[in-house]
Parts: sequence; C-alpha cells; structure tokens
Amino acid sequence: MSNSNNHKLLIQPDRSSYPQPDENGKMQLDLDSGKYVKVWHGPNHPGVTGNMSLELTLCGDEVVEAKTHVGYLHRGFEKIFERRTWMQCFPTVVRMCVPEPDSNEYNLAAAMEELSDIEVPEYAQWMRTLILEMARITNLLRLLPANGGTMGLGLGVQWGVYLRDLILDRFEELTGARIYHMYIIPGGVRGKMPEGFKERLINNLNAIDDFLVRFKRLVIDNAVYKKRAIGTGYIDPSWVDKFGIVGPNARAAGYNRDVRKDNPYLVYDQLDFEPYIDKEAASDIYSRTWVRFMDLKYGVEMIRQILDKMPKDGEILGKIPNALNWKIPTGQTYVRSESSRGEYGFFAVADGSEYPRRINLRGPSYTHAIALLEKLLVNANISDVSAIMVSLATCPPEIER
Amino acid sequence: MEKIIQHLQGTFDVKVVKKQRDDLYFVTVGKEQAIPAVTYLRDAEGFTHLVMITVADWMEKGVFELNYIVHNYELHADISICTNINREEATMHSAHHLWEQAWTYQRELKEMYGIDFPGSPRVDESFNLEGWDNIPPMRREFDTLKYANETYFPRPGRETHDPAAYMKQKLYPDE
Amino acid sequence: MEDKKIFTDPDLTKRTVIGPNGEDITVDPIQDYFCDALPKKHEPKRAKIFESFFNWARAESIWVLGFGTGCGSIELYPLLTPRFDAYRFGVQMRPTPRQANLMIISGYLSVKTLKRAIRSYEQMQNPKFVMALGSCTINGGMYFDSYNTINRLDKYMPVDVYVAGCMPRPEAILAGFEALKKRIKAGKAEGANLYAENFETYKKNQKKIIRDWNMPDYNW
Amino acid sequence: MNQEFKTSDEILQFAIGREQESVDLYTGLSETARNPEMKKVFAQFANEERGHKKRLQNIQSSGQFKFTPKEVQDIKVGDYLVDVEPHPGMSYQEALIVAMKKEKTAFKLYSNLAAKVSNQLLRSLFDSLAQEESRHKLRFELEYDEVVLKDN
Amino acid sequence: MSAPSWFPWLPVHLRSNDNFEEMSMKIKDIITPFSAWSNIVKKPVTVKDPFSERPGADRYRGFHKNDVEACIGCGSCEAVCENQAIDLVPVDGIETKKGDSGLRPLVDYGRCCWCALCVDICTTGSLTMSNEYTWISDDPEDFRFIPGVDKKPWDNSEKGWTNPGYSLYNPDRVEMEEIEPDARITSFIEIVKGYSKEQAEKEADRCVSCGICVASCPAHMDIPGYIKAIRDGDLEKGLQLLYDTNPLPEICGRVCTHRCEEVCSVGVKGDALAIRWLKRYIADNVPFEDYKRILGLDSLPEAKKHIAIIGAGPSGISAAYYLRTMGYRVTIFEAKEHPGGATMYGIPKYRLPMDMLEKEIGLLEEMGVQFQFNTMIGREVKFDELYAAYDAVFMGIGFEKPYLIAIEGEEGPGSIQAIDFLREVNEGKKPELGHHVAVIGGGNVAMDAARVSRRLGAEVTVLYRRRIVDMPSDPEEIEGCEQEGIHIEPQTIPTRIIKDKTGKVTGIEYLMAEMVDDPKGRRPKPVPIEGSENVLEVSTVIGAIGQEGYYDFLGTDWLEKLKIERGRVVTNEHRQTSIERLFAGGDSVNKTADAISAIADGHTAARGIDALLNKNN
Repeated sequence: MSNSNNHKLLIQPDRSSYPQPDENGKMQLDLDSGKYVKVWHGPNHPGVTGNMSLELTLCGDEVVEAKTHVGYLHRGFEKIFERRTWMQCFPTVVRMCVPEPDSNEYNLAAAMEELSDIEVPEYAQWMRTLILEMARITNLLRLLPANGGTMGLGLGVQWGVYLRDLILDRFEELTGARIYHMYIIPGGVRGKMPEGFKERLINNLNAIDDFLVRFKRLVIDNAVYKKRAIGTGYIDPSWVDKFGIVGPNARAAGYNRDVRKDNPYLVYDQLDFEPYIDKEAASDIYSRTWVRFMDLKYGVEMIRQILDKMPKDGEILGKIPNALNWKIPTGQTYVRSESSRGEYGFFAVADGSEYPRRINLRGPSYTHAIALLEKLLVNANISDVSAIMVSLATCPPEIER
Repeated sequence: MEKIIQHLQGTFDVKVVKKQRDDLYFVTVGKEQAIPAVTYLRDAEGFTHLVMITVADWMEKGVFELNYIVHNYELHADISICTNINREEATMHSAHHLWEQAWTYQRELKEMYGIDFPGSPRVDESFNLEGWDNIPPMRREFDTLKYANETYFPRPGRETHDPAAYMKQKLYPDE
Repeated sequence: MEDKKIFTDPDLTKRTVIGPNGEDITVDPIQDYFCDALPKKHEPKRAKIFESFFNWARAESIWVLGFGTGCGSIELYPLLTPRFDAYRFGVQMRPTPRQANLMIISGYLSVKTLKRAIRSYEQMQNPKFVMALGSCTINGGMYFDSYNTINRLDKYMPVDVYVAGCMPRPEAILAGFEALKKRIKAGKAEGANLYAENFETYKKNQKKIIRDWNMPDYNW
Repeated sequence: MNQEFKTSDEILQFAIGREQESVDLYTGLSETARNPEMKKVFAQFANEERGHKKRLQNIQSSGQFKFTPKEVQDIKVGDYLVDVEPHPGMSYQEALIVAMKKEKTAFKLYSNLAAKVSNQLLRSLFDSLAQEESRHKLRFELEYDEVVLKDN
Repeated sequence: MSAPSWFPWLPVHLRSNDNFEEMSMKIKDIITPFSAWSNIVKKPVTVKDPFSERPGADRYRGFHKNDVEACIGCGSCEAVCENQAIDLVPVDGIETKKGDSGLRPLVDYGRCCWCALCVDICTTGSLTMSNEYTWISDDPEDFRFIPGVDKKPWDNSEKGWTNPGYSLYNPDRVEMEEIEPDARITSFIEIVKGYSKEQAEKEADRCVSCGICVASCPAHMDIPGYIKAIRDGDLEKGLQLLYDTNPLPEICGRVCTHRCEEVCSVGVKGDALAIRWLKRYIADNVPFEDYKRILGLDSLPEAKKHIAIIGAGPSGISAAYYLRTMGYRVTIFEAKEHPGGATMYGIPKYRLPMDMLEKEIGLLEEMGVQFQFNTMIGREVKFDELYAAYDAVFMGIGFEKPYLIAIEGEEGPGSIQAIDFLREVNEGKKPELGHHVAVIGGGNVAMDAARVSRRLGAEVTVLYRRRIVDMPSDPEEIEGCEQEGIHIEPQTIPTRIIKDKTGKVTGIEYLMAEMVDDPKGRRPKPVPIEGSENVLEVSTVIGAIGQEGYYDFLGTDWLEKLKIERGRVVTNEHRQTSIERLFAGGDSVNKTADAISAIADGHTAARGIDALLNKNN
C-alpha cells in the first residue's frame, strides 16, 4: 500500500492536482512551472543528526522529491589510512563516527587480529564487550530522546544527554578520554578496570532505569507524539532486503537483524539476551522509537549481566609484534559488529607491507540516509522530514567517511 | 556453505576461491560473470542482503579488485564476489537493478575511483566532493600529502632531526 | 554549475529596457537577490566609556550559531543541558546567523562545510567572533594530509580564540567562553573589521579551494 | 747520613744537592736509553726534578717558607714491586718503578731526619720536604696505576 | 474511553468520532507527560564551578610531561605518532653524548590527538601525560612546546596517563641457547649456537630503529639498517650494509665488546637488542660463494698504487679490505705464520672458532691481497726498504709485550704471561698447569686465560685488585666464569709468589685492599691493608694485567721521528702518524683496545691513505 493513505489524517487532501509518479516511479516535475519550491533542509539545522542536507522539492507543504547531499564531514579517511601504518590507523579510525566511536576501534582490531591471527586474552574480550555495550547506550541516550526532540519535545533530550554525560565520566575513568576512547587496541585493551568503577557504573545504570520510566511517560505515551509518530515514515517490510535495512529500523519492520545474535563475536555467545522485534511490524516512527526504547532497556540489563559474569582480572594485551614495524601478510577480510544503528562492518585489505592497502567502512546509515530516506520522504509533510530522518538514526560521518 | 560454492563453481567459471573464515568466502570470477553470479546468489541461494560494493586498488597489477559482498541471513554467512577490472578505462556493468541502494555505492565509486557504471541512476552527481577538479582522489597515484601541502597552508616553522644523523654531525662529523 | 540554472527564474536574465526618456537601461534582476557590495570597516566611534559598556554587554550575551561544523560539536550538547549549562554564562544557541554573534568552528573543516561556514559567517552581524576548537583548526590536526580538510583556519576567517584538545571537553569550551569574554571586554575582538580590511586575501584563499563559487563575494 | 744539621740553610743546601743528584741520574738515563720514547720520558723526569730544585732554591733565597701539614694519600703501589736497576733498554714500566723507588727512599730519608732533629723549625722543614717527596711518589704511582695496571 | 466531542479546544478536523478511536488519543496520554513537572522538586545537577571542580580522571590523557633527564632523545615517540605531531629538536643545556642524542620531543598541539601511543612506546618511560586539559589562547603559534623544557602549569601533576603495564614492543630478548656450563668445560667447541631464522626475525622485530647505537659503535655501523634487512628477510642487503663499515662481521659477531648494546634504547627498560648475535646471523646465513657477487668484489679497479701493511690483525685486515676496494695493490707482512693477530692468538676457540677466521680472511685472498707470513719487519725486511718501496705503509701491530706483575718470584717456570699462554693453546700445544691456577688481572684477556685453563682441567682463582664492578671485561664473560666454577677474588693485591726449593711455584701471597677514591675523579684506587696477608696454594700463576706496544723493530732513527706517548703511537684524525706516509691503527693507537676499534682505525686509515695519495698527484 502506498505511503500516503497510511498517513491516517482524518481529512485527506485532494491529491488529484498533485503530480503522480509515472509507471516506473519517476516523478516528471516541470520545475519552471513555478508550482514547486525548493528548500534546503540544510547542514545547519537543529533537526538534523549531524551535517547532512536534504534538497526538498515541495508542492505546498508536501515533499514531492528529496535528494540527500552528504560530504560535509568528508575527511578522506580511507585515503589517509593508506598513509598510516597499521598501528597508526588505531587512533585515526576512532574518529570516523562521532556518536559511537568504539565500533570502529573494535572492527579495526578484529580485522587486524584476524589477518595476522593474534589471540586476544579472555579478560580483554570481556572488557571490549563492556565498552561496546556502554557505547551503545551512550548513543541511544542521545538518539532515543532526539525522536521527541524533532517534534519539539526537547525535555527528553536534556535528560538523555545528562545521563549520557554520566556514562562518559565512566568512560573517562576507564579509558582516559571522554568521547574518543582509543581503548580497544589491536591485540587487547589498554587498561584494567579502576577500583570503585563497577559501583559507580551500577548507580548510573539505575539512574538510566528510572529515566526510562520517566521518558516513557513523557514521550512514548504522549498523545501528541503518538498522533504525529504513528503512521508517518512507514517502511514497507518488503523494502528491508531491497534497501539493505539493518539494525533497529529492520527490527521495527519485524525482521530479526542483530549481528550480536546472527554472527556472535567477542563474548556475546556467553550472554543471554533477546533483541526486541516489533511483532506486528508497524515499522513507523513510533514503532522504531519503541524498538530503540527496548534496546536501551535491554542494553542496560546486558551491562549488568556483563559486570556480573566477567572475570575479575586477567591479561589485557596479547602477543603483538612491534607496533612500529607491524607487517600484516597479504589477505582481505570483512568483519562486522552491531552498533546502535545496525550492522557496522570493515572491509580490510592487507598487502604484506606495514601500510593497509584498503580499509572501507560499511555504515548502516549509508543505505538508510540516501536510498531509503529519499524514498521515505516522498509525500511526507515538511514538518515530519526531520522526524523521519532522526527516527532512521542516520549518522552522516559513516556515509562519507 | 561448501555446497553453495560448488554450485557457483559449476555454473560460473570461478577462477579462485579463498576461504577467509567458515562464514566468509572470496570468490573471484571474470568481469562478465560478476553481475550474473551476484544475481544467482541473491535469487537462488538466499543471499538477499547486499552488504557493500567496494574496491581495492592494486596499482602494481594495474587492476581494480571490485568486491560485491552479499550476506545470507539464514546461514549467517557472507560471500564476496571479486572481479578484477582494468584500471585505465574502468567501466563495470551496473547492479542498480538488483538492490535499491546499489546505485549509491556505484555513485561513490565513480567519484572516488573513476569507475564508470553506465546506466546507474545519478551516477555522475557529486557525492562527497564539491567542485573537484583533480583525478579521482582514492586512486593510488593521487598523492594526498602533496596535494594537502600545496592547497591548504600547513603552518611553517616545523623541522625535525634524525637522532642518528644529528649524533653523527655532533660527535664524529668528519668520519 | 547546473545548480545555478535551477534557481534562476526564466525572467531573471540580464536585459536592456528602453527608459522613459528614450535612453537604454540595463536591468539585472539577479541584483535584487544578491548585493555585490563589499564589507566596510566600522571603527568603534562612540566614546571610550560607552564603548566599554557596549563591549561588556556584548561579552555577557554571547549567542552561538548552532552550526556544528566538525566532530567537536557533540561536546556542545552537554553545554545546553543542566549539567554544564552554558546559559548561566550568557551563552545561548541560535539557529540563524542573523541572531548569532559567535561562530564555533568545532574541529576539522571540509571544503563543502567551509563554503557554508563562510556564508553563515558573512551573514552574521558586525560584532562577530569566531572560536576554534581542537587541533584541526590550528595546524590540520589528524587530517593534516587529507585532500578535503583545511589546515589553518586563520587563513579563511579571522579567529578570536583557540581551544586546545582533540575534542576539547565541555569545561574547556566554557573556559574558552571566559577567555572570549575577556578579549571582547578588552575590545580586541575586532574580527569583523579584520575580515573587512584584508577581504581580498581571505577571499583569494577561500576561492582557491572552493571552486564552484556560485554565490556573491560577500553574503550580506 | 748521620751528619748533624744545625741551620735550615744547611738542610736546604743538602736537599738541593740531592735534587741535583736525581737530575743528573735522569739526564744520564735519557742519554743511554735506546728507545727514543724512553729518552723523552727521562728528560721529562729530569726537568721535573729541576723544578723541585728551583723551588728549594727560591725558598733558600727568600728565607721564609710556609708549611701546611696536609696528609698526602699513599696508595703503596710501589711497596711490593721488585727493585729494578736502571739499564739502557728500560721499558716505561721499569722507568716508573725506578722513579717510585727513588722518591720513596727520599721520603724515608727526610722523615727519619725530621724525627731525629730537635729544633722545631728544622723539623717542620724536614716534614715539608718529606711531604714534597711523597707527593712526587704519588704522582708516579697514579701514573703506574693508570697505564700499567689498566686491566688489573 | 474516547474524549466527548464537546471538548472546546479540540481542532475541528479531529472532532468527527469515527477517527478518534483509531487515533487512540486517550485521556491518559494527554495527562502523563505532565509527570515531568515532578522534576521541579529534584536537586539541580549543575556543576557549580566547572573550571576547578572537574579535574581529569586519574588516567586522563591530558597535556604532555617529559622527564628531560631520563629522556635519551631516541625518537620512537616521533616514529609512532600518526599525526607527525612530534619533532625532535636540540635543547640548549642538553649536550649530545653517547647514549643520548641531545634531542628532545617538541609536541605540536596543532596536530596531536592525545592518543598516548607516544607514552606507550616510550623506551625510557620519560614521556607521560598529565590530567590537565584546559589551554586557551588567541595566538595559534602558542600551541607548540617542548614538555619538560618549557615550563607549564601541569609539569608536576601526578595524575594522568603514565606508562601502562603493557608495552608496544617486546622488551625481553629472544633466548639464545648455549651449551650447558658443565658440558662446556670439557671441550673447546663454540658455546653460543646462533639464532635460527625465526628467532632472528623475532629479535630483529624488537628494534625501534632509533639509531642511538650508531654513534657509540667505534666503526659507526648502520645497525638499524641491517636489523631492518633481517626483518625484511633481505640478508644480501644486510651483508652489504655490514661490509660498508666492517669487513669482519663473523669475528665481530662473536667477540665484539658490543658497546652498542649498552646504549640501546630498548635496553633502558628491557633487555637490549642482541645486536652482536644479529650481525653474526647475517654473516652465518649468507653462503660464502655469493659474497663476491653481493659485495661487488669481482671487478675491482687494478693497481693504481701499492700499499704495505704491517701486522695481519683486525686493523690490518680492515685497512687491506678497504684499500683493495679502492683499487690499491696491498701486501700484508705478518710476523707469525697465521693471520688474525690478537683474534687468532689471543681469543680462545670456544669464543671464536678457527673456520670463521679462515672464511673471512680467505675473502681477502680472493680479492687479490698478498700475504707474506713469517716475515717480521726489522728481521726479514728492513722498515726503510719497506717505506721506500711502497707508496704508503699501515702499521697495525697491536700490543705484543705483556706488562710484568713485577712482584717477587715472578721469573721462573711456574709463572707465565697470559698472552703467551693463550698463543700456545691456540697453536695446539697443551702447557702443563698443575691442579690450581691463579690468574692476576680483570680484563678480557684474564677471563680468557681463566676459562681456557679451566678447560685444561685446572681449578682457577682470579685475583683482581679492584671491585668486580670495576672489571673492564664483558659482564657475560664474568657470568660465564662463575657458571664454569671459576671463583673471582676482588680487592686482592698479589705481593709475593712463594716457591719451594726446586723453584716450583707452590702459592701466592696477597693482601686485601680497600678502595680510596681518586683526587682527579678517575676510578677509585685500591690501597693494600697492612697485615691482611693470606696465601693461596697454586701450581701456576698467569699474569694478565695488561700489555704495551713494542716498536723497536723500526730502528732508532725512525723511532726518533715517530711520536709515541705513554706507550701509544700518536696519530691525527686520519690515523696518520708523525711520519708522513706511515699510518697506524689498532690497540697500539686507540685507548679502547678491542677488535671493533681496530677495524674502525683500519677503515679511517684507508680513507686517510687514499686522501693523501690522491692529494699528492
């Protein structure tokens, strides 16, 4: 069913005079007819999750055609990787995606360990899982309330970012930096858990739990939010494979897409957790908010589980060659991990020298923000554009690297 | 997974099969066979999810190694169809009809590597770089440091000394 | 250059019209949209006592343009939440350049963002200041050898305050605001006049790397 | 040497005589030495002794001298070495042994003379001469320790 | 329940009932958001004074600190930095010396990303990070400083990222298997077996290529270069690098005093690189037949001038090799019947096997160097004929004459000199030692004498005048002695050798000594303690207290012209003596008196001769 009638407005506007897509879905727009207005939902806009701009062609207040423009944060990562030795890539790779840097670190470490077959000690694997889960809830704490934020309900963002800041303090204690932790070094991790860290982390988790309760009352059960969220930004479940949709957006459409369950890595196979799937596949903004809400809830329980099950002490760094002249034999691999937005993969090619031949990042937003978003925004109301974008949790640095 | 690989070897002239992990195979096929192989994997073998289309630039061998990585959610396994295309006039059949997001990858590869995908929608639009007048930057013959030093003004006043040479100049200059 | 074609209306092309008393008048409708005049230097002309009062007022109400150009802008979130609360220092985020007097370049600056940053900066009203976060604005930071990021911010726009850190923390940014206030109260924050004075060098540097310049030289 | 000394002048005269004796000894050795380097070494010892003699002479002429009793380190390198009688083909090691032995005898001579004589002024004069000789001996012993006993 | 339609404020298009249930606009949903007002009563979470209340965590990666004394300027922080943020710059007040390049890291905060890889790789642990993070300035040029030299407020903050438990290079040396101590005593086979390919590459991988060792190696060999060649597996390039500065890598690979390992930056915190054994690995593993091809010795320019070399010791061989590569015709005159000098006759076979000597010196014969054995200058050939007949002469005669212990009872059969003893053993004879031997002295020669006599079945005691820490021999040698059951008596001064009526040595009397420090600051001097005599029953006494030069063969008129000082020939920086066309090198010239300095002298002299002869015509 096409997207428009799903938008259950009581009085449907008379669309007869609007341009209809021709047989193969292409819009024939006569831009010079003066009926259309081109608006840049530009890089500098509070409702955007990072610097990405949408070139919207509007007919009245309805989007007729949308084009995503990326490249504002393009730093040519893959080019400068080829000028850095493997260990020098470790601090560079963490800067690829700002809201959740640790998946990058883990992917590079996993790729390097696989290509030069290094064995990571047990304690380091547990610490890496803890760091990835903490990074996931840090990003969700910023992303989940942002759904409300785009509809004017900024209070949730204030609570969320405050709690995110508490977790960043824990990161600072453990890894030595707030945002870019540079903690998962190829071969292991860079430090043990300081004492007293576990108790402080558990207090923060309790604070997040009662944040969840208050947030549910504030946003999820909010009449205005329900009215605007339900029905808009509907992703047809059949699109999930066509557009390569992964992570929470796919789980909202009823598909079980979670790399931690599909191809378990690190110690995820020793943890019991169930990613939340929206059974009736409502797959609109509201359902995606629900999925992220449950992700955050399960994420917090997962961290508690990790803290109980992890070994008290152990070796933090395996046997790695000298960092200055670490040569990896020729070979290529694709390693993936589950970031808060979905499957996050690294394609790494080594040619036997100290320098990587190619490191390519496959971010979940690569497909969500361009192909999927442009299709979703057609016939969407101008006020819902940023809501849809934030509900897809797009993060532009992944797209243009 | 081995069964699927045998099927592939049966139907297409597979040059090299490299098993990286038990859930990751790199299968090298000829240029003409790439898109049919990917279509076969998608329709017949259940590899419905296109992970990525990516390229490794082997300047010494004069080829771009194009990789179509597809993933099967039942078997939880990946197969990457690799094909080598010539670096100079790099053109490749477009795969935009297979997946909706394929044209995005092809658009980026055109801008970054200069590989042309005739027929792919909006392939010539600029993706990351606005008003770029140099050769596609990701090719290995493009020297990014030289370009950066010429275009953007690095702050002067930095010069380093090599310990060995400095000690030679200080302790035993004439030997 | 195909973007420009979409914007212009068909009847916006330059044309010559016969004036009321018979002489030819060339009409260029595009001028109605863009003004090509260059910025002028506005010396503070009030008496010293008034000027320092005005500077005090400007310093105590720094309105930041909400344009996160680089990765450092994620550290601006905590400044808006109650925990670090930049509002008590008089610092507030404004969505449009028209209402902002401080632009934060929060880290690296790619060419595409530089074009938008220049346009936003030029649209800000005269007493405007620039704060540069992180090492990427000083000497290229981690992307010194990238083909798409600038190495030195002071070549493209006058910068008032630099904050060190590879992503400076919220407390460091608050300290940056304090330093900026001192500089404004001392009357040294004349970035706009500096920009007007050596406008050509700035414009030459900017045009060297922004090649598809389809906007006027100075975006009023 | 049981000759009684009354005046400081006599003592100085006697010391200068001994210094002149050792100067003649070294100059003789430097002529007869076959190895040119040994010639130079002995010549250098000789004019060292001349320096001592000159110093004693201007003490004698000026009539006054100051004597600070400073304990001179004695590392007894030479005490257990076999005596060497000087011969033309001497090596540097033997030359040092000869010099050390000679300085040692001179030191012993002055110190027991100082013990025997009663006059306080004369005793301090003898002690200063003894101290002077022990400093020379130390100089040769340090040289021996540095060059010959490098590995021991 | 659904909201009744008379709600006045409900917008008109929501009023018709049928759609209202679908919209599930329940009253509860309208009320619940107001629960957020409960926050009014909560305590605000604002940080009162963000500038001082929130210091960085204990492990925070803040601004750099550097302990300028501990830092040796090795530059591995600059090598690991991916942003090229660190430059090595000279600092006034810190002068360059062996083991310290005198450079200090300058950090550019316009590039740094605070990843602390420099702190982790720092070989001396001097570079750390404070937990300070606020640095604001309006001048971009400010953000460069030399930590530890430019004073900064965070210089003495204890918290911050210090060197964590792990290290980015392997500080421990790869184990080298040696023969068991008790198996060693029975034979003269070589103790050190040498690295396998995998061991050598693992050891070579530990090198941080800082280059500090090059300055302290007397021959200034390109050590990082050939260690990198081992890492790359390109042994031919490694051999070329070796022969650029050292024509006897096999010998140096076994007996060098490896001063480079004392200053190796990896050795500051961990074990130093086994540079000597790596050099030996290259020389062992390149087949001898390819030497000529690799080193380009096949087509040598022929017969410009003719040079004579006196003495086939390491300095003579090295001079001959380089002169030959420069195209001169070279003849070596050797007094004994085998080449090698001290390395042949002084060093025992368990340290330097015979075939290694023949292999290396054999290369010279293949290069066309003529050897004339058993021709001692002054006996078979007069020096003046030599000086006249050849265009230049190089003298590498070493220290032949031993210093006597000069104590009572030294003459006679029972007490012998270490050099003669070692020469006889190397010539194959087996001197009669009796059951107990006393070796006097603490240098390498003394250690060799002790271990050789141990192998000949005698009990051995080493008497040394100073403390063990002052012993000039290699620590491995002392350790080897202890392992082989040789006990060392420090601070003992021999006074008398006791003999029985028939003149056979029965014991040695010695005094204990206490150390007195030297007025001029040189090594402390041992002073015998009167009355502390004790006696050691020995059957033989071996004197190894030192050697001196023997130049009489030149003849008196040449000796006049030759400037000698304290037993050593005086030479300028080209190793040219006071006689114009006579160059000299080796133990008789330099103070360090070991093989590598001799080789370095040979190389310098070769260049000096070449410069002199080219200047002449």
